Amino acid sequence: MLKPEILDPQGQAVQRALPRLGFDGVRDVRQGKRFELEMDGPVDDTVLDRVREMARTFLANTVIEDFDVRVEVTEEESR
Amino acid sequence: MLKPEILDPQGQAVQRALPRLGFDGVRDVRQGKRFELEMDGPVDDTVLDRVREMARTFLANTVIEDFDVRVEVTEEESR
Amino acid sequence: MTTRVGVVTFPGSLDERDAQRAVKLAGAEPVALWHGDKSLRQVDAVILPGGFSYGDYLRCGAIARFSPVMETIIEEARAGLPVLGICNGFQMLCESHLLPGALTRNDHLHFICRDQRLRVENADTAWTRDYAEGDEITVPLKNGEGGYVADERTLDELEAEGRVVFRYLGGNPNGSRRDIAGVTNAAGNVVGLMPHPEHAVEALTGPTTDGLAFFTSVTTSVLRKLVA
Amino acid sequence: MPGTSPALDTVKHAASTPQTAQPWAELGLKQDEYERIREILGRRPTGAELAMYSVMWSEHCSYKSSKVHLRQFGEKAPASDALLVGIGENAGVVDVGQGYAVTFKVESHNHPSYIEPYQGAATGIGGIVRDILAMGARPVAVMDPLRFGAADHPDTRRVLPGVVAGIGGYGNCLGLPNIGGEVVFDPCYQGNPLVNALCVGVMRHEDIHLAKASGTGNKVILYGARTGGDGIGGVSVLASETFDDDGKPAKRPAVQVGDPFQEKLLIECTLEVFAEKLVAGIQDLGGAGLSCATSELASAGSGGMRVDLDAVPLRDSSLSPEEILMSESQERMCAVVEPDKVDRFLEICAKWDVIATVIGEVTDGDRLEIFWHGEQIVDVPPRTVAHEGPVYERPYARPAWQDALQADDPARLPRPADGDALRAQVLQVVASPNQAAKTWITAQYDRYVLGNTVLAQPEDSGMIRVDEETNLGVAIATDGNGRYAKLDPYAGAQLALAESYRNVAATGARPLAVTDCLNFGSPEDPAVMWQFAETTRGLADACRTLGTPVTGGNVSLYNQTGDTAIHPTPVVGVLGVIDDVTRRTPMAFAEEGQLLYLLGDTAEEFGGSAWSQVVHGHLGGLPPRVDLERERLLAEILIAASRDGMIDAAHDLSDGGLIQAVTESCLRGGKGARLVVPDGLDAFTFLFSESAGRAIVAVPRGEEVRFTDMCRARALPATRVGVIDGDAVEVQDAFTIGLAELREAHERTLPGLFA
Ligand SMILES: Nc1ncnc2c1ncn2[C@@H]1O[C@H](COP(=O)(O)OP(=O)(O)O)[C@@H](O)[C@H]1O
Ligand SMILES: [Mg+2]
Repeated sequence: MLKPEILDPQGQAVQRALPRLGFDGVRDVRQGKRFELEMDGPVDDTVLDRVREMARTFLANTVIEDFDVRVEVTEEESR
Repeated sequence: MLKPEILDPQGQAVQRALPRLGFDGVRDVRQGKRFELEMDGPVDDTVLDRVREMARTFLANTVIEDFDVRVEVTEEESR
Repeated sequence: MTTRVGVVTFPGSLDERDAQRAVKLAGAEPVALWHGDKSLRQVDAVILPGGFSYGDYLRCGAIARFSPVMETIIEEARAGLPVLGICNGFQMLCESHLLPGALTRNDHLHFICRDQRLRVENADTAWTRDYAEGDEITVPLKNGEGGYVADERTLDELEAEGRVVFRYLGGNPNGSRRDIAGVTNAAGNVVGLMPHPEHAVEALTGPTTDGLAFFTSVTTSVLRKLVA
Repeated sequence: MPGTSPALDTVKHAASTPQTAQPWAELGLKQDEYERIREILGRRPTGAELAMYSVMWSEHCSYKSSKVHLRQFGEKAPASDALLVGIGENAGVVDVGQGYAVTFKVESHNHPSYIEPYQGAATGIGGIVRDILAMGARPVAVMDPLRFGAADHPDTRRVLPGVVAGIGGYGNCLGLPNIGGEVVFDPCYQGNPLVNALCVGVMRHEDIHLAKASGTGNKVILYGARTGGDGIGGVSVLASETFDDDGKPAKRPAVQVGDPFQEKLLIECTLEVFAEKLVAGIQDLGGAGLSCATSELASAGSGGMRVDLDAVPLRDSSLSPEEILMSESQERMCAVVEPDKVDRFLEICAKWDVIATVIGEVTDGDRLEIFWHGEQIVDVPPRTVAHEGPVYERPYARPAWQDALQADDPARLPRPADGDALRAQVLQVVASPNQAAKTWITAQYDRYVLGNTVLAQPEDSGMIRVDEETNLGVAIATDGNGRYAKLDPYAGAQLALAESYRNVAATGARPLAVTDCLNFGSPEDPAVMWQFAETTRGLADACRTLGTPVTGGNVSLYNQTGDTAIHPTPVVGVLGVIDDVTRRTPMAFAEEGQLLYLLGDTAEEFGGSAWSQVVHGHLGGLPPRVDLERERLLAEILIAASRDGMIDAAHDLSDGGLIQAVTESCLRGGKGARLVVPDGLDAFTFLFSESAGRAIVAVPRGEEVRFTDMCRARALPATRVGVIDGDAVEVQDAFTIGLAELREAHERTLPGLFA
């Protein structure tokens, strides 16, 4: 996600469009990216650290973006 | 997220780049969008239904994308 | 002796031939560089051309920034090698932190191609010597993610140090903070901008020939440095 | 086979189970077509064979309804030394001199773009670019003739921005300048937008490549993207079935998603293997995927072909062999390579990060044989799949309503009573969506990339420099007017060609060759079929008269919702050559004092006109009269005047008439014009008539005598109608409109609708 202080034109365009489409009550919209990585083998702390590193140095541009890493186990998968 | 059967060139480009950057063990990468909506007032079932409707008709392009709606309470907020 | 200006081809680069043509028209010698080689083939300066390296997937310039040639370029740029990043090249320079800030989606959310007026704010970089401060030039602008952003402190610093090199005139085309079209590093050897001077070097195909001075400037800079 | 998962339908199995019921109807085959397949094979087809025949015999791939009419393009073709490769290959190739050849073609991607505008349009660009690449050429530019429903219809707001973003997203990322196109709105395209895409490529004569597999033992290499479930059944279902009334296709195959980055790599890699002469034959993969590429390569070659489907790199490992054969995954090519060149071929692919796999070889037999897990699942004579599909002589008949339509003469429509009313209608017409500036769209396209764009939109034609040393160049324009074609399809086709031809000549280039995309309703409707027959006859006749052969093109049928078909819409692209691009004629009126001359004759012709549509919502009468000899003469004058520096600007006159052209040229140059109504004409007819065979030119005063002498000597009417001057468009004794007001009217419309 873009940092709160960085202008997010995509989110704003969505927000502006919503009332026209009949959706009220949305105070703010921000648009970001979502990556789903499927790992070979179990995700232990070492793997998770490497994924965080990957996010920090590559998947996100920390000059303008924040990120958050979550683990999901495939069996619990929500489509 | 793009439906599983739909080509995801962005995810693939990321996946191909990872080994070069020294990150191994990633079997698959898919890239999608993430929207954070901040609602006026509490998110009850009616509101949630409206958000789902918004996602289905506007935020996602269901010809090629699936989506998933989750609620987060602001106090628990993870940056 | 002719100045040798390297132009890097990444997978997905598009404007490298135009950059080479511009270098030639400016009387210097273009040298093709390949993203997979670490060697810069003894060039005196490097251009990172426009295009969609790696499809601009992930973020513009983000994947290219990790290529072998960029390792050398980052090192040499820190040591003073003149480097110009045009559009996608500018994005790479920001991604590799040779220049501050980042480029984000145009505020109107469309790709835009138009002839853009610019003011030269700093005529004391390796790539703008042959302009005068305050010159107004017109060159093509074409991108989808050209909005320059940085935090307020960085922006203030850039302004204070005279590191804003170009500013948009006649309307901000993409929501760039403070109308910034291009910036330089503290040493003035690394310059990045979104508009495309290499498309404004021939009256036949460009809106003007205002872009040529970029490519003559670097020759001047290289020669001066040899003399100095 | 008890207890196992559905058994593989091998050739052997098919031969021993003649009674098995097969889903030929679901795959879009007719009973007699299925019977014919059984007859050809002497047994029932396997599932894989059935899949192949069904896609390859679909309307989209086999041209079964249109073939008998398209033959005229060859039969009536004018003798042309310029034609190096004619109809039948991926695209025609034209000699433009100095050892250069140019290939170009326009294609449709209509139905996919309605379902998923962004990806549909994007993959339309991707597909036509691969066609051009497969001829051996470097693609150098694209164009996009588009038709949408009413500009203010809510669905147009969904479709148009997506289509435009898709064309830009793909073309820009590929690094191909977009140099022109069309945008037309009409309610008849509401459920059936037309997304046509044109690509032009340049090569040296010796670089021409053909789609054929010969040389026993040569390897068949599939390279590019992995194969996934994209568009399976897309060819037969998406491209050729009528939509039901709520606009949903009967089946929904996975939408093809384009990857322009992959295509850019494919282009560079392919040009490099061409340059090292590693390719014996090549075919792009488009509609019908591998079914099409393998059967066409084998059919055009001398021997047979053997393919091992297990070798095909997959994105989705669950695909069945039938699905692999039908998949329309984008960004793939198929090359035939001599065995000792395979290693080098694969090496170049690796350099560009392009996956390449040997999937088969050319055999000395005459069958296309395909294997899966070691078992044979296809054994067919390739010609029967690719080139000897069914041919229909569909019944056609002039529709009953045609006479009434033509009798509904626009002469009865009320005309503006005075100068003020005329002024108001001028503003109304130039601001109407069809006549308004298209900048909001074209600004989303890169026109500068590659550094050889000499002219691009909004100029009459796009122009590309081919050689930087000699300044040799080519120009292309595309045109088509469905309203004219509806009133008279024969004349409508000729007018489309005439306009495109005129646009090319207006920029100073000599028209050489034609490509066309014929967009029509259902061929099963005799009225539509009549429109189609008339269109092809008109186009073929006109091409013969103008000396410009059709080199290739595309047919898109079933563009209709329920029983209502779109207007017959032939889109015609003309390619011209110019020896020195520095001599080109732009459209801008930029120099005060230059004289404006109207070339050609103006009559009261308002059938199908912009004025009748915008002011009266009327479509009736006859389209403007066609005079091809006049078009040819006009072109000769425009070319000579450009070459000899007698004119500084030219703009063709077409829909919207003279005032439309003057508006565009004045706004482009930032200068006004004072116009005088010529003797014998009233101001209304002067401004709005759409008589064909006309152009307006700006003549420097010093050239006036030379220019008018030339016109007189060649008997081309040239009437002085005004002068470039001031900052308003003024029509003497009628009205004045300031440039600012005119600009506001002309340029605000599209942003107002879509921004
Ligand atoms: N979709 C489009 N893409 C690129 N250029 C376009 C498009 N639509 C219109 N144009 C350009 O805008 C200009 C005006 O279009 P049009 O009025 O159709 O021209 P004409 O009537 O002379 O054929 C032309 O240069 C044309 O190529
Ligand atoms: Mg025109």
